[in-house]
Amino acid sequence: MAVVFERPKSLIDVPTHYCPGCTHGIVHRILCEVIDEMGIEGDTIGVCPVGCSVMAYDYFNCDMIEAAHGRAPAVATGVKRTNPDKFVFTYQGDGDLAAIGTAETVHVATRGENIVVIFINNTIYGMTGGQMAPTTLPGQVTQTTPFGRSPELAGYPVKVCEMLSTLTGTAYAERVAVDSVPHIKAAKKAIRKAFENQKAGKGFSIVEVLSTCPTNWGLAPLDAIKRLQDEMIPYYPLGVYKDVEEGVFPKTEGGNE
Amino acid sequence: MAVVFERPKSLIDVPTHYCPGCTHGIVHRILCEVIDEMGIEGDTIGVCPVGCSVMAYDYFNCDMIEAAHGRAPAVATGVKRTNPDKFVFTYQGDGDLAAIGTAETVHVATRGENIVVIFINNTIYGMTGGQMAPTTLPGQVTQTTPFGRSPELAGYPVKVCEMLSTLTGTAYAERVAVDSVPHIKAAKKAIRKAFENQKAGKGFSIVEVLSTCPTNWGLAPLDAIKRLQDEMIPYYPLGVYKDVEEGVFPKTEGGNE
Amino acid sequence: MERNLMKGNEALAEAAIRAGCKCFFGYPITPQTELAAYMAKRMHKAGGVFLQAESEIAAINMVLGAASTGVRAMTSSSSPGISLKSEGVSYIAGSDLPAVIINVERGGPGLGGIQPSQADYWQATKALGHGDFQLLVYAPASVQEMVDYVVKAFDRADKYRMPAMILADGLLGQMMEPVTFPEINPNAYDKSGWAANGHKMQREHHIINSLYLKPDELENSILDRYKRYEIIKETETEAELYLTEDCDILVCAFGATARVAKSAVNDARAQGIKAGLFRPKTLWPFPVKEINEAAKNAKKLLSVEMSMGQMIEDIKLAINCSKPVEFYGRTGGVIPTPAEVLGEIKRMGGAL
Amino acid sequence: MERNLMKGNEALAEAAIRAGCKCFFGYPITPQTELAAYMAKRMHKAGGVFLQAESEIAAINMVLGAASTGVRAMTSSSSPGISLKSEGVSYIAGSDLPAVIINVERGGPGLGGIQPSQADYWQATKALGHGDFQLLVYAPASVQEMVDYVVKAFDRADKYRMPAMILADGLLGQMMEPVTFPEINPNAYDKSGWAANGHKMQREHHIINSLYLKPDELENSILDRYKRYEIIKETETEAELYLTEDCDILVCAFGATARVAKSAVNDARAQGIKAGLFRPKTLWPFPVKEINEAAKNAKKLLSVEMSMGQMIEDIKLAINCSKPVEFYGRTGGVIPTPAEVLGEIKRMGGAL
Amino acid sequence: MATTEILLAGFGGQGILFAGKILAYCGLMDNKELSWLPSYGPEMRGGTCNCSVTISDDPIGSPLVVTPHLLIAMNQPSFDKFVSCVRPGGKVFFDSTMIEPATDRTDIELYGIPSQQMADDNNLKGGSNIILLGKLLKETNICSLETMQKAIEKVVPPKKAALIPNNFKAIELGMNA
Amino acid sequence: MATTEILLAGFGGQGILFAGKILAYCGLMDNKELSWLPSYGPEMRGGTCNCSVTISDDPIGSPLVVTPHLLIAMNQPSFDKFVSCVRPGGKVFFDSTMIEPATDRTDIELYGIPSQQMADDNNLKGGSNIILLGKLLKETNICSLETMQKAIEKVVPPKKAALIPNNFKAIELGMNA
Amino acid sequence: MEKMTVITERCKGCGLCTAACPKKIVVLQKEKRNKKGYFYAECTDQSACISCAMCATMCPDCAIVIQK
Amino acid sequence: MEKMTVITERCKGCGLCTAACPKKIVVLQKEKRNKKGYFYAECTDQSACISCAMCATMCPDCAIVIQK
Ligand SMILES: Cc1ncc(C[n+]2csc(CCOP(=O)(O)OP(=O)(O)O)c2C)c(N)n1
Ligand SMILES: Cc1ncc(C[n+]2csc(CCOP(=O)(O)OP(=O)(O)O)c2C)c(N)n1
Ligand code: SF4
Ligand code: SF4
Ligand code: SF4
Ligand code: SF4
Repeated sequence: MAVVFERPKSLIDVPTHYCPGCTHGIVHRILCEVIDEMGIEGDTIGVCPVGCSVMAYDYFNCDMIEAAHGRAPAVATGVKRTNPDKFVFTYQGDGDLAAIGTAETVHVATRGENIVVIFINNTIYGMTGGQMAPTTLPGQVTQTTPFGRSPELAGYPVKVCEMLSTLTGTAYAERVAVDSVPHIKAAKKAIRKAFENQKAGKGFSIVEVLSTCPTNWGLAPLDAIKRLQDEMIPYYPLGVYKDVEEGVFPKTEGGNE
Repeated sequence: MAVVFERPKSLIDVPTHYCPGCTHGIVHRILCEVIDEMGIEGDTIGVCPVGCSVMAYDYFNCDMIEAAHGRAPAVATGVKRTNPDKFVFTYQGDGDLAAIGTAETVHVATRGENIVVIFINNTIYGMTGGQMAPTTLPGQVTQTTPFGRSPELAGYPVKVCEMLSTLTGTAYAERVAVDSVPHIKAAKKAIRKAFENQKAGKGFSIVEVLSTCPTNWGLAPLDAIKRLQDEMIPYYPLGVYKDVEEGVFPKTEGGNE
Repeated sequence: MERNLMKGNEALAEAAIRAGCKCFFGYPITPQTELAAYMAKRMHKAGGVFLQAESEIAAINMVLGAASTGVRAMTSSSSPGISLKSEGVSYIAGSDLPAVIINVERGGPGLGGIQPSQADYWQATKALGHGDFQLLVYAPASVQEMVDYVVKAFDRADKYRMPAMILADGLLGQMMEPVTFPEINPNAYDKSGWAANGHKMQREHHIINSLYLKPDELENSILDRYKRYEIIKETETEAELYLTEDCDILVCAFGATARVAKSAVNDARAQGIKAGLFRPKTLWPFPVKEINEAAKNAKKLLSVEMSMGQMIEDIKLAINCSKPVEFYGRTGGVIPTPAEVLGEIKRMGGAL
Repeated sequence: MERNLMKGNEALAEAAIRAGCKCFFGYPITPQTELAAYMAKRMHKAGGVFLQAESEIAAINMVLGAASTGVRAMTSSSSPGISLKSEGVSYIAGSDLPAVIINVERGGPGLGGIQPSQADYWQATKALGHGDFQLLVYAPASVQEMVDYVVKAFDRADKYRMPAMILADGLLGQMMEPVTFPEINPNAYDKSGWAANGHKMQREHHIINSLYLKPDELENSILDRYKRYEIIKETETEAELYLTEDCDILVCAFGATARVAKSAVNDARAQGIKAGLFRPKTLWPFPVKEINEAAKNAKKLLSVEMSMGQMIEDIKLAINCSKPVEFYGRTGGVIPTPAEVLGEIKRMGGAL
Repeated sequence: MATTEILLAGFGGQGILFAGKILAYCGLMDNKELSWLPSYGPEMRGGTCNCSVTISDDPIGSPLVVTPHLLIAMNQPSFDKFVSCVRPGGKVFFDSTMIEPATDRTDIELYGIPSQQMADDNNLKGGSNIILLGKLLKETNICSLETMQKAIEKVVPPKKAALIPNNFKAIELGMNA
Repeated sequence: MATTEILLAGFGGQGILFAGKILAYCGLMDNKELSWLPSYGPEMRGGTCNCSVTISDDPIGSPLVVTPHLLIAMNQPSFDKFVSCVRPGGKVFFDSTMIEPATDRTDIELYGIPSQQMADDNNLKGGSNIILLGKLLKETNICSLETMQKAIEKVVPPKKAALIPNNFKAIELGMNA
Repeated sequence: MEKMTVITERCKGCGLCTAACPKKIVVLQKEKRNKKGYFYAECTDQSACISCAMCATMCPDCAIVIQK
Repeated sequence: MEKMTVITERCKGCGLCTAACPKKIVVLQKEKRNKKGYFYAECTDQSACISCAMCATMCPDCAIVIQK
């Protein structure tokens, strides 16, 4: 018999610290499958966020850098600018990317920084125990919106793909989900495309992954998947928000010396 | 003879520190005309940025607070939340609002904070002597893009109205210019509308004002006006980007207690 | 009065509300999350504002905005988040605004860890931001003191128009102890002379500002502030002196570490060693008079800290380097044990 | 060697490029803008990277990223911007990364002013961020030393895997003086053992990180770092001693202020007063041996600073409070004059 | 009893902190001095977690329990790590379903009960911690059953008041085990 | 001459720093020690601006000129503010188009020339500063005309080299004024 | 050899695999716990397994290996 | 009284008013400077002024008062 499915090589063979049913693990795996398939582990440098995936450096077998909360895009910029031949990605949660790191996120995109951002949208702060995230849905109960997120008091969610798509430097923005096998396959395809974009120097690529946090949602893992499907996908529609085939830097433009 | 045009009352009668032909002065005046016309000087609290308009507190006769660079929206939030019956505005340059302050800008908008932001887009850092701003046009020469802004090296400009319009909390976003009398009148109308929105509790309003910086552009004042018309307006089209008549907080929505 | 069992973080929040804090702006971070969670539940009911900011930087600047209008405002965080607030704290000091800032310290540098630490002592007492300025720094050592010093911090911040900090640590924030809430009638300070809350066409406009482009004006504003600091140094120091009257070895420790040190002092006394404890409750101003009183008969001092040794410098300066000061510390989230401290006391005692 | 007339800020930039700095990330702020402007013009031609970041925070974290891959990286700012970098600096220290940070100080607190100041001394030497850590801090006093110490800062940062700071001020940054660029052959340090620059399937993956969730591991990482700090304290202190051999009054000053103090010392000597000058060139580590040597015959010390008095504590600690240390300072952007300092010297001399 | 120091340890999610809280409230009910101090790793679930509780007649110094009089251990790593710290004469309560009690100490008393199994069998989901508490109550004089029941009523959040009887039952099971 | 301390002061935009730079380069050309230090307010245009230049045979202490030997004043506030600081025996050069030279000092020499007017008349836009420099050159022994011409060639940026003759002309006008 | 193998010590008993299996042959058994205390997943009928790897694709912990 | 008055000490001589005037009667004269050294603006023909306030609307320094 032949093995048809097993752990990708670039995903280090250790147990993770993630909660049972947390979809961080699925995203880790498909990201590593892409790295394996493209054969780029030795040329990839990953940047972890502060959030539940802070210790992703113990899981990804490529070189890894742990960034300060929200600053992964800046760290990645420092890496990519000085190592333009390397593949650089960040892996960030929604608090990291869309709250404290908003400026870094917007600017890495508008610069058309030739990196890949994997953005885990689970509508909550996982690591710190379940506070409101910028992506928390209206009405959602969290530790800091104990009566449900009220837009009047706590504002509206940020729709990251929609927002970043207005920026010229964004080459590719797609929102995917990991709630089902077909969606996981689509998610992997999106990640692959983002890395291929980087290879082709097309500019900034982001893949937003709708994920679960069963623990802080207070739901059993399968119920969490159901919430993702029933509540998150309608609010955060899946799909390609931007895809600039020719890349964001047409040869003619720019005032380079 | 009757006076048909003079300095608005809420604009303190002192010479400003602005350079000859700098349009900051025009925006100050029309803002004060709106304050006078609405009769709200005594109930208005303004927040100055760090930038050429840092000393606007010496010009506006309402109560004023000087914020740290980029943080005026956060300061204004602190003011408005604790003084919901007051009119609160910020007055910010493009470095302040769209570079260092990006996170504060995006979040004050997505929260639908019921304030007015006056955003001076002059495609450059005035106060510090003419460095690249997030809004600097491709090809534009500045102190830090001495060979012209190259999008490959320095990224693309951020289009603020376009970006903020993707956020649910933004009630009103309009881009105006102060290069001609009709445009100045339209700009004043927009500022008035933003303040009326605040009165009606409609949510976040921003008026982006295309302005000049003759000094750091290295142009005579009238040539600066011409550049605004010929180069800026085509890149940053004027107009209303968002206008949510009914306000961003419909009575039915939200999980308030 | 009712004894409540509460976490330190929750006690901080409840005390702040009772002290008339009208708004809390914060951003989640371990080990102080319970504080914001408590505020989220209670603040609106108490007629105040709770807002989770997009970042620590936004939070401190929201505090600046609210405080500018004369309202009692607070933020809290833990070590990395406090670093991010440093520019804003400097602005608050430079704008002569009252505000309360909580630091529930964790191990650093960098992301560090989430266990208790006191390694932000220097940051709090010397340089929470650029420029010449100070904050009032209170170091509670029990959940009850968390309550008492939050109340005092709000009062003194208003009184002196300056930021005040509660420098706690993860141990104090996370632990539960019985606590009682005294009747609090917050002092009302008249802020109408400076608050920017709308002049109603009835007074000159008020400006809240830290910019002075003329160097001599900036210097004068600083000198004025330092005059207030001198008064504070005279009048606001607080310390606990425990068994110091006859002590040979004076153990110096603050906050959670002082509890460990006290156990060790008791153990030492039980073994016949004359140890005493000096516990500063204000870290700035440092209780200079008090430590000199406590040390008057001591032969040696021992600074015990959850850091690599920071307060030790203030101790030496306070006693004018007149006696040997040794150091025992654990850092990175390791909590020293009474036995370790006792070991040090004995080592020093043996050398007497 | 050719004498060039250059602003201090430009000299810093040129020296960095010659020292093998491969990337500069910064955000504009007065009074250091010329540094970035110079980099914008020259860095690309020198095969390096110049990028204007969206903020000081982004800039310091870009530095962290580049440094993680083993590349010489630098950022610069002035006081408020340095506060914003404090979290990032703490991360760089906690991740054992080399990097060079320039602070061309201006008056604070808050927005303050744009004139020269030295009021970030404590921030630089004690607490540029949370947690236990230090940076190397160099205090040049001329445009030539701006050059020399940038070169050294890059070298020592690499050697000890830690951040190094040039603590300058607006006066040094803005002034022009003749400067020569010595032949610089940057030492090459082998970074292949830790740099995260792609493992090419030929080694274990490298992790750059400051998180240690187990307190004892975090503590050990800190203890290791402090062992290096001890070596640095032994070997890296630098100071200038001027007319100290027989001096009664030892004036202590660093950076631009030391130039003023030196003029005053010369004037005092001309009037028959035995004054001398101690000028620390490294602020951390503070030159303890050197100041004791300089002060050995002095009766009194005078710390002259462009601040409300910060270095004075290090002086007292360094000489174990063995002699009186007085203070003369101007702050907020006011530059003390030689005449003022001479006045102080005379006042103290009269009391001898 | 002047001072009793108790350490509870196990995986996150096993209710270590909750059980500790009940003990703390026992102290409060009995008008004693007390402290409760949690300590946990980065994992939200499944990581290590422990909790120090001190109950005393005197003011409490360090709230961190390093050498407990009483230890409740709910998984193997916790047992292995902490059994050596227990004071001579101290008592260790552990879940024998999960733990192999390998120790050469003879100066302490070990009380292993299959608490996880008992909880499963009695349909007391997540009740293993309380069962062990029941055992501790029985084997020590930390407080009365009545006090502990009052403490439970305090600690269970009002919304989950329906679970109080289950907790009482678990205590009972533990006392009888 | 051991040390000459020079202060130049006026509005921003009048070329104060540029003139100071020329003086500094004169020192460099003549192989002296020198320092140049600008100081300006917040305004990009129209604010106050001044510049300290020290040229010396010895290393320079404080680069900030407080008591200048030579003062160039280009507007009234600068004249009023700094004339009292000039050392006894010192010289003051000022634009008499802009400045009313009210002072009761008799221990200094005042050289007022209508430099702004002269610049306007001679079509030397913004040349008032250089005209004053020419006057200073004539009335002091700071350096030779040749040195100053070399300095001007150094200071004018290559792209604006076409303006060098204008500057030479301004020097000449000043020397002859 | 089995087509679907659960690496029991890696399984956290989340059950995502059980819902993904088109043949409904993956279950969380309720008897055996692994060392971490989780009831781990199990294939109830190896012969019915079609090696589609749907369960493995859903598993966040790479706890399932599929052979064909 | 004049319809268009320039507050000369406030004028910075930027010339924006000159381009705005529909009657082309606002100029920057080249004779007189104010205390700041600026050649200030001037209305060359008060009688032709239609009090439209276009110049004043463009003026960044509120240096023009219009009467009718
Ligand atoms: C400067 C700073 N602020 C706050 C924190 C605390 N913190 C750690 S993780 C986190 C949020 C994590 O949420 P998210 O980014 O959504 O990721 P998740 O844990 O949900 O995967 C926060 C606020 C920190 N470590 N540093
Ligand atoms: C934290 C911080 N960073 C940088 C600066 C320096 N600074 C002052 S103003 C400014 C930019 C001003 O540009 P902009 O916001 O576009 O306003 P403008 O001056 O063009 O009106 C900068 C970077 C500062 N004061 N504080
Ligand atoms: S807390 Fe949420 S996001 Fe974090 S590991 Fe657990 S389930 Fe995943
Ligand atoms: S520098 Fe530019 S923006 Fe600033 S006052 Fe002058 S013209 Fe206006
Ligand atoms: S999905 Fe994986 S971890 Fe979850 S129950 Fe199935 S095998 Fe176990
Ligand atoms: S627009 Fe105003 S400032 Fe400009 S020239 Fe005309 S009157 Fe003077």
